[in-house]
Amino acid sequence: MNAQAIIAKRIARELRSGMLVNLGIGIPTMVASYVPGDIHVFFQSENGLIGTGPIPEQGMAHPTLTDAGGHPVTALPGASSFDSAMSFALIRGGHLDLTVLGGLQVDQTGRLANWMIPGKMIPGMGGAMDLVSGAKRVIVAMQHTAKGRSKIVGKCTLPLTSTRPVDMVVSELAVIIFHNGSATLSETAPGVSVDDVIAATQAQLKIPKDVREMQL
Amino acid sequence: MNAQAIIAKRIARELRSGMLVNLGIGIPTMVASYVPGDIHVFFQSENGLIGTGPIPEQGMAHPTLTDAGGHPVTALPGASSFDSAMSFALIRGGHLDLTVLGGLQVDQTGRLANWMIPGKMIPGMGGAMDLVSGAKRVIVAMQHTAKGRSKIVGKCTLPLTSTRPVDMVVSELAVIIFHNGSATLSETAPGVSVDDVIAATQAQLKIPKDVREMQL
Amino acid sequence: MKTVALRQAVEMIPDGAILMVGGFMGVGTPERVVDEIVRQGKRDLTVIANDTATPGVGVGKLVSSKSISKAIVSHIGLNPETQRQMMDGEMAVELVPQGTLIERIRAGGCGLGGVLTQTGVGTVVEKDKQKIVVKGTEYLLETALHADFALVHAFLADYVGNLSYALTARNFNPVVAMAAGTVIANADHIVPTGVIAPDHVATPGPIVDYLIAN
Amino acid sequence: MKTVALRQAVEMIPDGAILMVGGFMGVGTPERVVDEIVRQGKRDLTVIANDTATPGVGVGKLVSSKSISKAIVSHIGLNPETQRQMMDGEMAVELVPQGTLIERIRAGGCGLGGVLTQTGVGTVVEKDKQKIVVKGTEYLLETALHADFALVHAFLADYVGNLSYALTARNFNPVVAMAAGTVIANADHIVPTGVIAPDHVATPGPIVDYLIAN
Repeated sequence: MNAQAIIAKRIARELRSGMLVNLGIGIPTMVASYVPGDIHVFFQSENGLIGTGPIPEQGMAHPTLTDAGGHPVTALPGASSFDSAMSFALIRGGHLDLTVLGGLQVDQTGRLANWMIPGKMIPGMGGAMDLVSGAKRVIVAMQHTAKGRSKIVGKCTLPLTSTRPVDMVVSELAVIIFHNGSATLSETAPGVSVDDVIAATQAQLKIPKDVREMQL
Repeated sequence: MNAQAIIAKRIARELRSGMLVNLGIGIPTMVASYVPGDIHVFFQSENGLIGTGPIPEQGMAHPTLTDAGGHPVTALPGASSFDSAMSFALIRGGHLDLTVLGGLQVDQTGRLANWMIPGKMIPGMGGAMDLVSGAKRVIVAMQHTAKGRSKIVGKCTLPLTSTRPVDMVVSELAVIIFHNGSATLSETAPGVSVDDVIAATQAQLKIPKDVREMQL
Repeated sequence: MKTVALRQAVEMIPDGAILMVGGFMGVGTPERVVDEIVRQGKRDLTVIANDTATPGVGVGKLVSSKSISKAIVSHIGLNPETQRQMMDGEMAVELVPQGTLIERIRAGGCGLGGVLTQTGVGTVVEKDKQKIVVKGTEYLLETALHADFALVHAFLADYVGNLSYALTARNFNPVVAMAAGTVIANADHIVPTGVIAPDHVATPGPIVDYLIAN
Repeated sequence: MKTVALRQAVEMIPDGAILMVGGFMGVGTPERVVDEIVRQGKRDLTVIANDTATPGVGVGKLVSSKSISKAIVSHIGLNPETQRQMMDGEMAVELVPQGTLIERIRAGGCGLGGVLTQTGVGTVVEKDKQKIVVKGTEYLLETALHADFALVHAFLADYVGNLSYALTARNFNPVVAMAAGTVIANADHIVPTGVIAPDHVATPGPIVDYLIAN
């Protein structure tokens, strides 16, 4: 299994029936592919849809049914559509049970930076700041390192997305939980040791006695 | 013609095709009965309807199609319905071309009091404060006096509805226009002299040379 | 979303709860729920709604049964019993301009701390409120309202809790549905999932906690 | 509401105008209107929209034609030409969190001076903004946005200007329609008055100034 699949599969295990969930682009989108068959999750797309389904069959796409990237999707039975004010009312108002986003850096206290690299890449924050500030639970899906450097850092050097700490980071190496300003190693991926994670992580991690192996 | 009919008929002459208009309860509601046949006005009801029509035929009332008092109305072709947030977005946001309200007092500068008499009657302001603050044009429909006392006063003794001055008062005696903090007698009702109006009015009125007779 | 019996739904509401109730002069108020609140003898409720309707209608029933200790409403003029209880000090009434009331509720549901409005500036409504100047214009800061329960009435509900409303019975319903910890919905018709077109859903299913069974 | 030809509608827009444009990554953007703006060679526009789409799509066309001097948007990541013009100082870009952007536009359309949001507190977004504390929580005051023109795209329009939108093509459209001095609407289908049910109208006719004829 590649890194992205490990991350997406592990996050899918956090889903529960009835949850309203927003998935960001990239690895987060892949989470939808691993939803257990026995649960029903509502996926929100911030461009104005709850009940986003898979990519339409050949010839069945419609220009008014799209994901946040503008690409065709389907709507499942029970879907609802709405304007952007309502879409962000759902996000900012705490109605979203879970948001899964990509990350550039997460610091030791759980603060996320994921929307720009000054002087290099300024895509804009889109809905990320509202999602992190408003969702009940925030999970960051990202690879543990970039170009050999830890993305889980003592202090973010990139501009923050929000001062509200995220709840969990899932990487291809580990699950890290943030609580009361500190980071705890909760699980390691199959074949990865606690020492491997510590070595790959710049942030100070609390290591409990019972670090479990990630179930995938 | 009785006092109320004079007031309603005169105000109806202010209507123009395409206007979005909100009518308060009482005399203002009667304005709808005098809309000239050659114009099309959109009446808004603040409980969530544009395109309010007359009272339904016997047996055709529906509990979900009502005016702001909860009484059955009809919806004309081209009607639209919406929630209360949208209804007051239209009102507060300056989208209403005209609102016609009843009044308890209007002062010399055009300030209206129409929502309570301390210690006696406290119905609540309902939508009145938003209507007076937000509509493009505000006309007060009221009898000139109450128990022999002028309702057009030097200074309101009752709690204000808004500090935004109304544009016009139409009574059974006169049309008074408010502009730049002063009140001008614009028209007198048939059979009513300028002196009659001055005698019935506590507020200081500017009297131009060309006070016309109200066309009804 | 869970489907529950009327009695069970109302049993969840404790005395002293803060309720938001949909409806405008009783139109669009979940009468079944109101009746059951009266039957179960709830007390000391704070009710946030557009108005107190008339005696025997909508929120008016809760006034007559003396279930309400505080009402936050825009209009009480058509319910003499509300006026009496207010004058006699039996019930506290906070009168809020209608457009301000709906925005304060909306703000609560949308995660906004409040909104700036000119409505009420220079009137008794500005009492104890922060005034904020933006580009030379003075506004009142009107803060968000939240409730423990929202009681909403819809025209159609489906099996996942999607709600659609009819005409002037929509009014406060979709707005209060966003602003409460627990949302209890009653509908004229419960229809299979998929019957309500996505564009006609005004309250998405995940917002609704309990749908009252027929 | 007046019905006008496309060319005539766009001729009303002067160089230097502030435009709000519906659409989300081009979905729900009135492409005909955008094409005509490019054809007429408008310059120095301020564009308020969710994003600048991609080159050749929606607002992206206005970027490529160098019609825009300032963009107020939440996302430009999928349009390299926007990034280039911004980096080279050819176009000013104000990046606004998406939920804040839509609320600032809504505030403009609803007569609110602004709203309080926690989004952006403690980030670069709070720069030069008033901070307001309500019940111990710190919020940013985000002020209302207004435009000279709103360019909206609907699924259905009727002869009095009522508009209804389809699925994810709704997005910013009904919100920008409320916040501009002049509203120009384009629709996939113009249908006789009465065809759109009152409950399915998202933008009431009196809000629309010009409907572009087929």
